[in-house]
Amino acid sequence: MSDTISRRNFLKLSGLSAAAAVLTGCGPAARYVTRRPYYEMPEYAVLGESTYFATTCIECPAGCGLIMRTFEGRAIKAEGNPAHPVNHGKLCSRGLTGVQGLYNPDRIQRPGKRARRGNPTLEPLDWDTALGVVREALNGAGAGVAFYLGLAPDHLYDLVLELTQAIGAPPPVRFGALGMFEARATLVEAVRQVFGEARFPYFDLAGADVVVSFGANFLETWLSPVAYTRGFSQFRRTDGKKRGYLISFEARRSLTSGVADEWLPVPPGTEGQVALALGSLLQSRGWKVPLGAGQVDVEASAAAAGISMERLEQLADRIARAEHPLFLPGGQALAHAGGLVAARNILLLNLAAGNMGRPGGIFLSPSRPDSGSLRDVQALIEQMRAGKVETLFIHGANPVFELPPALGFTEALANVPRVISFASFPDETALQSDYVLPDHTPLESWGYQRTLAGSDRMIFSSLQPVVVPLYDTRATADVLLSAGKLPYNDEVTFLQSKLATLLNEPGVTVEATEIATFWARYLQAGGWWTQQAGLTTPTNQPDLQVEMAQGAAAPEGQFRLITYPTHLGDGSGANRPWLQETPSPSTTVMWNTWVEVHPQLAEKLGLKDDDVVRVTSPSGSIEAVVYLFPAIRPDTVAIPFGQGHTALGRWAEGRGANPAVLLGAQLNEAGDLAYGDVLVTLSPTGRRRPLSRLESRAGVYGEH
Amino acid sequence: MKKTLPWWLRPWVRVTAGLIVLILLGGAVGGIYLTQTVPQQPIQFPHNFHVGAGIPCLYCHPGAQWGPVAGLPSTQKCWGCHQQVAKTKTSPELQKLVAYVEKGEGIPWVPVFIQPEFVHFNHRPHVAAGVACETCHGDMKKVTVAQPIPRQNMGWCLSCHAKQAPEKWTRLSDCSLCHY
Amino acid sequence: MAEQQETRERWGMVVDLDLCTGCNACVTACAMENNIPWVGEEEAGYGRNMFWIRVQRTWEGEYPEVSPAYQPVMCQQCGRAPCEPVCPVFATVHSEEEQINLQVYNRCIGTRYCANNCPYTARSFNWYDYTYQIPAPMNYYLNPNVTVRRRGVMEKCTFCVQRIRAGQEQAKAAGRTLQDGEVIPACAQACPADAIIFGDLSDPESRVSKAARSQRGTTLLEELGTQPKVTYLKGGGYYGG
Amino acid sequence: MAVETQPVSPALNQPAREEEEALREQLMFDPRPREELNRMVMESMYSTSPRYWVAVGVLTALVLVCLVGMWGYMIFTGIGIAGIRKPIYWGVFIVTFVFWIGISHAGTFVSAILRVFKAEFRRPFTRAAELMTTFGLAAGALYPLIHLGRVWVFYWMIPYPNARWLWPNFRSPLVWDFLAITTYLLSSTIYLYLPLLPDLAMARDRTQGWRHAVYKALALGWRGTEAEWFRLRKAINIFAFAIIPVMFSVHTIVSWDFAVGQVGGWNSTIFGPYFIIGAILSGVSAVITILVILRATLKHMDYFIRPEHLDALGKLVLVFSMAWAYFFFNDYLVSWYGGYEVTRRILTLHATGPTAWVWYCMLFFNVVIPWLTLWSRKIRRTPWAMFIITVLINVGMYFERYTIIPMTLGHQRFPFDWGEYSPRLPEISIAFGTLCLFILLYLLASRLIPLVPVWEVREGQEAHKVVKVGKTVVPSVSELE
Repeated sequence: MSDTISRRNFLKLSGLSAAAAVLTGCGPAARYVTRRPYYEMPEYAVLGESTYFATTCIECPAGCGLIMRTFEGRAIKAEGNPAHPVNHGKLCSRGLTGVQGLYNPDRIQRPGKRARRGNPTLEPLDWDTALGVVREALNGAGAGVAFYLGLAPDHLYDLVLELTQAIGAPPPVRFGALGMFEARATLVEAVRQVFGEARFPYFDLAGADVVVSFGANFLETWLSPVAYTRGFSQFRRTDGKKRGYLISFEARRSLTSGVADEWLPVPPGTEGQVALALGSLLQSRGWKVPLGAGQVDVEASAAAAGISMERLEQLADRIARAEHPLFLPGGQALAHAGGLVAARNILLLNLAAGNMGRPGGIFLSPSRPDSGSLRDVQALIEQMRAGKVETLFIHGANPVFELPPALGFTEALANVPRVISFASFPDETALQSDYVLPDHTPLESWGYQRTLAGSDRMIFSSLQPVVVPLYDTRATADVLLSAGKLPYNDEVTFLQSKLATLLNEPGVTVEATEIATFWARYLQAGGWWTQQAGLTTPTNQPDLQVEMAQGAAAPEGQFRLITYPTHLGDGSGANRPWLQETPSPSTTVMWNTWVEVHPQLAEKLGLKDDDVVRVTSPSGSIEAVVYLFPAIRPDTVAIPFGQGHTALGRWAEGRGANPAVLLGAQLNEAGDLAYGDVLVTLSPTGRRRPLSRLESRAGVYGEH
Repeated sequence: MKKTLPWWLRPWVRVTAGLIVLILLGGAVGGIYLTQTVPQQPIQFPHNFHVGAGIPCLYCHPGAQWGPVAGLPSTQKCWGCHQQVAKTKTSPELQKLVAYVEKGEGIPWVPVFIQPEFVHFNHRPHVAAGVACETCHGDMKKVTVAQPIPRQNMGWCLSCHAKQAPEKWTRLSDCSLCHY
Repeated sequence: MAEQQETRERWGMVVDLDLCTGCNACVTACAMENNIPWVGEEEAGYGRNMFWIRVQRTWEGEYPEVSPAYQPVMCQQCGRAPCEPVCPVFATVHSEEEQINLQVYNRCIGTRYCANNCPYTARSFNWYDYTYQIPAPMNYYLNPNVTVRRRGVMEKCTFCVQRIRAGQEQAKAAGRTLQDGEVIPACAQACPADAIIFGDLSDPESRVSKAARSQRGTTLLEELGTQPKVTYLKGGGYYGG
Repeated sequence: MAVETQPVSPALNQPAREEEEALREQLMFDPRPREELNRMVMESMYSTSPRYWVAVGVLTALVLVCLVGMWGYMIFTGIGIAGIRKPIYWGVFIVTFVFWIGISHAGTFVSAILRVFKAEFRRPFTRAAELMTTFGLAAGALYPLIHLGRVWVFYWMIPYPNARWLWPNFRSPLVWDFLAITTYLLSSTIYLYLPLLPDLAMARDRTQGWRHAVYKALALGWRGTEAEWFRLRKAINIFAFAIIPVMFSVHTIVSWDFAVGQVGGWNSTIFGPYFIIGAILSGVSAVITILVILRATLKHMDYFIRPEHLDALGKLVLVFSMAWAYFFFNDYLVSWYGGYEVTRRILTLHATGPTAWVWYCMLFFNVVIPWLTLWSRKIRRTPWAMFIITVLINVGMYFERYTIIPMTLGHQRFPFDWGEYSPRLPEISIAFGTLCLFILLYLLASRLIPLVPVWEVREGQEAHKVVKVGKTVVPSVSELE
């Protein structure tokens, strides 16, 4: 823990308010409660009133600005930072339940050593010993040290990057399930090929009038969901402009497709073909689409996608009439063998629409995409398997849970002599580690997160502790710095040295000439960003052509599987009771895993609602409960991701199933998992397990 | 004919009945008494002396002017004056304060005037409306440690609210004024 | 300003169903603000869930033209509320001051008549001491401005009356009147699509008043004459586009 | 005053004797000496078999476990252990409440209305019916408490000046309910008590020990003077008239609990009379059930309670079954014809939903069975047949309330929020517990209170004579007052 924090005289909690609020109400026992006032009143505290701290949500890498309401030293409520360019005061369910992570009773409260991997009990360790272990690991052969980092926070990635450079270790592998599901590497690679720069694209939804989404679930988890929902809201609004029209190509009517004005359930993997066909049709309407040599067989593509030619012509008409059409390449379209081609096709449509750098068009996000692809993870696994990794540090990710077992991460882990996890929660990976040196939870931490793809400007969004760390945890940055390999005293000096490059910049929210002022204002504002929107306009017009993408129909008896992340995010939200209880929007199911089956298919297979069914893919099989979902292709089934934990505390453990088991290890051209190509079979188990749902089955589906 | 008393006139019946009534009554009185006792404070703070010395209530309980909670003084607030007071060194009661200062701890005061958690009271409007502290808290010149005032219930609140201007009654009698 | 004018707001809400994406952030935000307990898988599926706001998802049409319709439903704060007259102890009463329906938890004796009589199914009942079962330290985040409900009492959306009170109090302390948008409930605050608009209906210039006057506006179960304070703006592609 | 008549000599011609024998089947024409009547009633109170005590013990245990224990457990853990849920906030508790209140109607109906209309067949069983009213109310009145989420503050429903400056909400049907039930309980207890006075005095004069003390206290020094009889008759008369509107009001108000609401399928203007007719139907049936049981188990009861009484009551049941069917049809037709979507869906659900059997059972037990059987004088006069029929009618009436309350609540305006309800153990246990309580109270009362109003029977017998006019024998009734 940095010393800087002790400047905040947070109220020490004893049996006060929270307990008081909970325990009183009845009986004379609650008449008097000891109240422990301050030794010295902090200047910012007003008695009986809330104190608000600006910080950043790092539940997902989008980096929304938070204003945390605290009261007498307790974090009460996460609210959006209205000034923050990413979320403008808005938040999603995940961010809102941040306090349930902070105050989770299953947190790892102190550092510990595991006698045997997989054994849930941790032998307590004092921090000096723990730091000694880290120091020893870092002092060893640099090449034998590997880091596996999650998608957030960015400052830790920057620090580890410096650290690995300093000790001569390979750069950290940064990977997370959310990136896997949005096929992030494919998207970035396609942007690189089309626009010449490996950047995240930023789509200006607000300014578009027709948006064509190819499996982009931008209202749920895609890139920066809150920002895109805000953009969608602008796009849909009619104040002085035309109402935006959303067309969605997706095999399953997801939340995003649900609000689409037109939903076309194309088979997974044919999105690239649809883009090609649309391009061909648009060319005949005067667009300059760089079509490849040879005749594009529009009718064949339409047939493969199961769309009638009339419908496709109508769509092309509508798009051609639009002033600002926008095409979104989403993860569902990209996670296939031909995913990169599909991504390129879709981006080329944007190019043909003249969308580069205009309102309602496409921009390049300022921040550098530093997350890796699954290929990088595979390389790491190879290293691990070969015994070349002596120490593996894991932070912010749960690879044992979220990587498909077919990749063999867990088995490779057995060949790593020392695994050090910085997990705050006893997740599956922490269970397989030798040492657990718990980091603070985000609401107790310092740091920054750069904008990802949800904003039109560069942002260093600040993280600061809003409460005193609850337990004997320590910031991972401090733990790593304690080895003395980098010239920073602690996390805060590291952060300040990074932020010092932002001093004296004009036109930004935090204008300061020296770091102390900058730091104070930066924390207060919730981060640093430019006053004016500033994005790179992609200008590079490469000599690329729209290509035919592959797409095969599923063989008889097998079904394409769609796996999609929910508000549980990468699965780490499963230990938040309120995320579990928040109904899944399209099915209203709570607390479990279901498999969405179209009623027609179910009838064919003799399945009923709430039947437990075994889903088998070449890589493995799970059991899940059937949900008869009317808005999915009858040759496709869908399973939400995030449940099926074997660890992670009382609310997550033993609940539902983990569809990662079904995903194979096939990668696409850009090194992303081709999870969209997985074929599964369904076999009834004969058991039933009623799903807990908000809706009335009788009322909505007429079943009894 | 044997002379017998009807059963309800027999002494043991009457004694038992009397005892039961007494026990019930005693329990009720005891229960009410328990809710009205003066709690044990960490320091036997003499309000009478401090008020007598002319220290305004809001000096130690400043929250009352701007917010819901009047607040109990922090250790530093006591020490601010007491480090200059000669008696601090001699009084055994004040040695406790010295101990808290040396340990750097807050004083675990036990609040006396507290409302149940379903009552949301706010000092500020009352202070702004010119309600004197002693109207609700009693005359602190007469007590050492604060003592609860019995029967500060809803009717007690309303009896004062009812005396305000009639056009304010809608607001002052609104349930959501205090209960939400 | 020496003497402030007593202003009386008429709080109202507009939900734009064309903007609502059905994401359920309002549900979570409401739960976190109002100390709403979760009840666990079995209970939640058995109609014991405590949502003050829930997103009703219904289906329209047949595959492949099947389309979900999302509608967040919370207490409609009826002007003529069916719940109010039936409570035997005035635990649910009309606030003349705020023009909303109040639920006074500490007065409630749990007849559940109000919930039967609520045509919007907006009320939840504390079947057990759910909040008391929250394991420490998770109870630390409970909002001190909202009463923690014990078992046996009814509860429902309050339009975040604690925020209304705090806002009024703040404005009064500063000697000014409430500004439009100064007080917003947790659901409207969180709503990523900004589909929920909250404000003072008595001010014709407020954002909510303007939205409520929209031609798309309808109220739920209008035929019952409950005079809800929540207006829904119908969505769909039948206009514009 | 009694008319001077000559007792008919038995040695008359044959037809007349047969007619007379036929008349002697009726209690009123089969007089016995006063002292013998008194003795028979006293004996019925005194004769307890071991089986009786076993029954009392078992019932006490059942009440303690099923009612007291389960209720206590429910108060301790929360009402969530019952099956009620969103949106079916009222379930078996309220169903059973309405059921018991309904049962309690017949006592007053049989006693007061028949008394007012001078229906002579009422005489031997008014007491049994009045006891049923009081005990039914006692069992039913528990439910408004049992179903409360916070029963420990139930007294907030009582209007009394308090420190909170708060009154109950007199606009709430539940407060009407509370007041109506209290009034009815009070008045029906008094109405039970008044005609009991001469019988208590009779018992006082024939007992010793603690019984004597109790009866002495309860008899309020009744001596049977002319003035006392005069006042008693007057009081009973006033009460008999006064309690009728109270009785009608109670079940009407119970029906208003539902009818004044917004709930589709509930807000029907016909609910008041519909509920009253239903209550009387179930109540009169329950009276028959109880009379059959009393006749079979208590000593000398076959003298007092005869097939003629079952016959008369059976006719009443038939009439009320028809009336109930009429109201049911009325209610159904208007809902169905109105075509309002909510009620249409509910009617469809009742008839075709997963629990449609409840609805069909209701119709079968309440309409089909009585209509098919009660036409027959023979069946009406067969105790065991009447027992089965009346029990089934009460099951049917229970199902009626079940249909009206949880099955309607679960399918209201938003299909998204529908819910299915099935009672859980605590509800069933408590409902069963109150049944045990009712039986237990009756069982205890049968040994403490003269179950037959001896003086009323005697009064009737004195007024009824078999008179010979010419060659035929005719019954004659004289006015007593």
